Amino acid sequence: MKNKILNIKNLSKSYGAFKVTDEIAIDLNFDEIHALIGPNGAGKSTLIKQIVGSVKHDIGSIVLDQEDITDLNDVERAKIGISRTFQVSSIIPKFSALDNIILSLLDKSKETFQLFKSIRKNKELDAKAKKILREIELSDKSNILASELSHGDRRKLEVGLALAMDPKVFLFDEPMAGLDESGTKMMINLFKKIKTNSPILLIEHDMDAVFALADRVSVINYGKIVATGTVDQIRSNVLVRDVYLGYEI
Amino acid sequence: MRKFTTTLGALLVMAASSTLADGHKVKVGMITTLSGGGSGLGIDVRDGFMLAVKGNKNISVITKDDQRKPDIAVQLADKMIQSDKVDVLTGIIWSNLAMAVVPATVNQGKFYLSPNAGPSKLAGKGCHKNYFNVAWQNDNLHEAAGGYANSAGFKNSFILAPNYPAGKDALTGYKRFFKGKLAGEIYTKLGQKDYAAEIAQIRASGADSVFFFLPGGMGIGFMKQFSQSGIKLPIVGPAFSFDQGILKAVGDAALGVKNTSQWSKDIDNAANKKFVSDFKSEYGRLPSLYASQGYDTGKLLISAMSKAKIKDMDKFRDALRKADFSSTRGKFSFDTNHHPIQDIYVREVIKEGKTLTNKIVSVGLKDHSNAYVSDCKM
Amino acid sequence: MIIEKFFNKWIMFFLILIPTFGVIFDEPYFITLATKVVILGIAGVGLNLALGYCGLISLGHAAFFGIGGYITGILSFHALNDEVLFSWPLVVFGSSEMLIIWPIVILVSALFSFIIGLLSLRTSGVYFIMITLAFAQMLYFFSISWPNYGGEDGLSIYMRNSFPMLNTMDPLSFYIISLFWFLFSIFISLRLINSPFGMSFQAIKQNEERVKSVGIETFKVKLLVFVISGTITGLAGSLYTDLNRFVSPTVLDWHTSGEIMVFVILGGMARLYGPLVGAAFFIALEQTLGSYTENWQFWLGLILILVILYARSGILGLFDKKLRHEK
Amino acid sequence: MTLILFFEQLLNGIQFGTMLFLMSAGLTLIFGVMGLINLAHGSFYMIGAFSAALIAALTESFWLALLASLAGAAIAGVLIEIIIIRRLYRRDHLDQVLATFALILLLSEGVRWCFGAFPLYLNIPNVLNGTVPIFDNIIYSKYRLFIIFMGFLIALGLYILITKTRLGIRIRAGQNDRQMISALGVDISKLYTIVFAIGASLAGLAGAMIGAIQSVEVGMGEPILILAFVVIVIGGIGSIKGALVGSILVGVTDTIGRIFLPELLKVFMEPSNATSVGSSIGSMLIYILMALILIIKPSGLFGKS
Repeated sequence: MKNKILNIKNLSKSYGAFKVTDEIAIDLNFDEIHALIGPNGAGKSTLIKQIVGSVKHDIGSIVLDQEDITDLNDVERAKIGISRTFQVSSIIPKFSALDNIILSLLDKSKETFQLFKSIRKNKELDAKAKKILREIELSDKSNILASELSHGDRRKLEVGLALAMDPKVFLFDEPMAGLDESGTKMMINLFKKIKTNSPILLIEHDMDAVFALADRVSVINYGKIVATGTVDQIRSNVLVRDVYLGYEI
Repeated sequence: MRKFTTTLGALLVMAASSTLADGHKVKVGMITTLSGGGSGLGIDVRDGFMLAVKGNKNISVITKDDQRKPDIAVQLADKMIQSDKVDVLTGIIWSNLAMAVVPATVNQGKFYLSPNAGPSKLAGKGCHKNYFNVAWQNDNLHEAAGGYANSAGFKNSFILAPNYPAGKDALTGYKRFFKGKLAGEIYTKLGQKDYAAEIAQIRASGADSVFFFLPGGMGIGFMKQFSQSGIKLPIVGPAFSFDQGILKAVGDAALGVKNTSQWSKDIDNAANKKFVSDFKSEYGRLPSLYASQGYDTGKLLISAMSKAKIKDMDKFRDALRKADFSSTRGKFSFDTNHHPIQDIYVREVIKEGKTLTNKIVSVGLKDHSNAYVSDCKM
Repeated sequence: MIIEKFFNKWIMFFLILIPTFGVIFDEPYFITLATKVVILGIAGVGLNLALGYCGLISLGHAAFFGIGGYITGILSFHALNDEVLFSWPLVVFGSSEMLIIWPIVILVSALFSFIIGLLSLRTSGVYFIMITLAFAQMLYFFSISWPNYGGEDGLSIYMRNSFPMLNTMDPLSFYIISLFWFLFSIFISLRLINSPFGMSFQAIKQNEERVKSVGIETFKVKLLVFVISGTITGLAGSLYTDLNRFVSPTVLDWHTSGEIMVFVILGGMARLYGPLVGAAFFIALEQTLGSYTENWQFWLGLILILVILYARSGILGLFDKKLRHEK
Repeated sequence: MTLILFFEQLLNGIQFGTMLFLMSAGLTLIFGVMGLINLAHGSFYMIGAFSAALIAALTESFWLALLASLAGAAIAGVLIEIIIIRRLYRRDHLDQVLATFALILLLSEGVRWCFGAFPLYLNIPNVLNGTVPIFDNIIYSKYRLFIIFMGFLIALGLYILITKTRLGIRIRAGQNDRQMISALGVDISKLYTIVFAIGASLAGLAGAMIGAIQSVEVGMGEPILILAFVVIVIGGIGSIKGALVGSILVGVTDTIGRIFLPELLKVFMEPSNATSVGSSIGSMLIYILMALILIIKPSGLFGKS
């Protein structure tokens, strides 16, 4: 148990008779990227929402770094070290890329309730934010409004927002959707680099990326985890083939 | 931008040139309610006043709408005193607006002639030498209703009024003169229009009569619902719910109801006859008591102007105090607190052809003054 | 942004120019009118923080405007009559010193906005609009039917409260006091919106879900903005009572909430001087239309609708766009 | 305080509630389908009452007047929807609040322009004048019973309209998913106009029915508008069932509260104080009720969270 940073047990949620997640058990080791795959509507994003706390689950427990966070709300979980990206880019549209990152830095640096200090004069935040922009290769677009960024750049910014929080775990919801080749490459390298610090639970449709990155893979279907294993184990799993019938794995 | 500055300049020049100092001329500022709820009253007061001063070249009147908001009224008073340099203010309909405007006005050395509101504070402790009330002290009509209730032999009245100061004054006024018992006393929500609950209370109370003060739309609703309820108790109330403007909205439900008023269109004197016929021909409608109050205010002002110059405030005040004009009400004089001494009549709602109107049936209180005279130290 | 700053300078210029006109041409009413604009501007600046910058659509700011107004009226009323305000748990007297009244107004408005905010912010969207309205209505009906302070009649204090070394009854002196508070409220707003805190609440307006996900306690942020906003509006209410030497339940009427909102929108949301421009435009409209026709509210309604339909970014926004295109 | 009186007051509360329902059903329908907050809904109440008064004066028929109120408010609703409201659906709540606030000013002053400042006359028909005894010894106004009857009739009508007709299917589709109705091939703008007109005419009918026992005057719609908002917020915005439950709840609370609270307080304090304090709290009661409900259920009794 000690080597688990995130441990989820028996997580269930239903809307009426419809079970969106059904006794999900999934964990995340230190230093690993754990990919979660499954067809559309299998319950991946709902699972993320339940882990971050924006959707309440009915039963089950979530333990982060040996602390039971089941009863914490979304903000408390974010503060304690769960950081996510959204499947559909969710950024602050009228803030520049830089300001989006700075916003993400506020809580960690205990600046949120600084009422009268100018944010522009805070060199430390500025430097940190610029460093992150460099990592996601957006340095040259730091002053562009987020709403005016291209789709790919917004995906990068999403990841940047998560990075800025320096969390215990990352939950990435399709971070590479819509990225061009160089963008994908950048992300892959980035993820490899950051996973030593904070492990990643990754939802991704780009199977090449998944197989290039993931240490372990779990397959979810109809709200249930049907298989978990290494990339090779999953490739050869018959059950997974059924789930992905017609897909190239 | 340039346009704005020119307008600004023009406004300033206009204001500066309008303060001509002619001792015989009087500039009147009329602040009254011309828009929103209750604007009917303000329009009547204005029309009555304008009828009285019609053709008089020495009087100029500036009329402004207070929207029935006290803060607007205060600001208009400031404007009229500071910018327009008026000599006399008048026109306010509502007690709460009067309380906001009058003290500051009279303290700045202007006259205020009240054509409608007469809050007790301004009659008693807060009276002022420059304040004259040409209508009534607020309690007057209710007191007369109490007096009438005695003479009609009522022993057990159910009384109701809205839960606000004028409503409380009304019930106090009635109780001051009424000698019987109270079957019930209810304060309703201000602006309330549905009285099903209150009427049920009245039905259950065993009262032998009902007194109510519900001005404006509130009274219309009450009268209609009361008559539909099938309760056959006699009702008495002040004229406000039975004046000419409102009667047609109440309809036949009002027929036969007794109400108290210092004025009625059938008061038999020359001034009143002239007023009623002039008003009808000028505006094409029957005058209300508010119109008569506006008219008397205008006539009072003219009478004082013929005796003294406005710049000589003491003389002008004495002239006002004499009230040497022929009032539409007949006998009219001021008590020491500058509120009227007058007869208060009991009227009955009747039908003249198809029009509902009032007819005097008796005098409720003769030469009636008010309860606050002794509190007033001028 | 630069163009807006250019306009802000012009606005400052007018704030000084108009009373100067008033003094030179002996037109004190001009100053009184300017004072009214400035005070309503403060109320708008307060609401603008919550509405324009944080996206909290409060239809209940009349509550704070009225509380500020009534606290001022009540304190002054007790000082006037030499009565104690209350004698338990300790004896408290009224006061007619602005320097004593203001801190109390600030405290009480902050307290009320804290309580109302705490309860209202549990809801969002239309529910928030309506629950803030409900709280204001509660106070409105209370003020009408509570007899001690005049009820519907309102409360007259006859003289403005006093300020050391100044004759507050003199229109110019009172204008200067009001202008000081206006500039102070602008200063506070400016500092706030450029602070980390300001960044948080401006982000909440755009995407609250995202702000939560980066670990910022949006409820606390919104509550604090609401409290600051309500307090500034409360202070405006205090000055408004002094302007009129009178306070009545009309300040708590929901039309007051609507009008403060109109100032903010007319001037242009989330623009520092927007509420002032909006208030000036509104009052100028009221004055000019009112002198032409009794039915001025009809035209006012029409103009407002046109502004909302076709000039969404308000008057300042209109200028802003025009100049930007001409460049 | 007898039991009979209590029942009579309860009936009064229900009657008040059914009137509120007519107002709030339209309001909540419009919000549910179009997502529009319509502060000007009270103006249709007023327009309905004025149309009725006008027709009643011309024809002396109450029933024609009722029809006129429906027609008048519906026509006004269609016109206003096409000219103004239509442009607001895509706007945020704030623009809607302000534009419809401005619409109140415009419509109130417009009606005053046409009809003058004094209240108009509108009375109930002779058939419904007077009282009937119900349950042994409660005497109750015929007209008020008629109002309760009409209220429930319309509630039933709305229920049938929404669950059994094609229009109803479209309305429900619109409430659940706005994209879906365009996928169904429905002419959305026509549907919106129809829904708006239905809402307006319900308000107009309420205005005429209430105007007949209260007063027909400018500004009559505003107090009831705010109450209607309280109702739909309590019931859950968009839910017609919520509007019905909320209406009755508000109607009964208001009526019972303002009568019995002063009586209740008389047990604790001297009568004149009790009357005054009781009336003060009585007038705040429904707002307190609303705040309480929202604190416990932030999206109303039947609202979707």
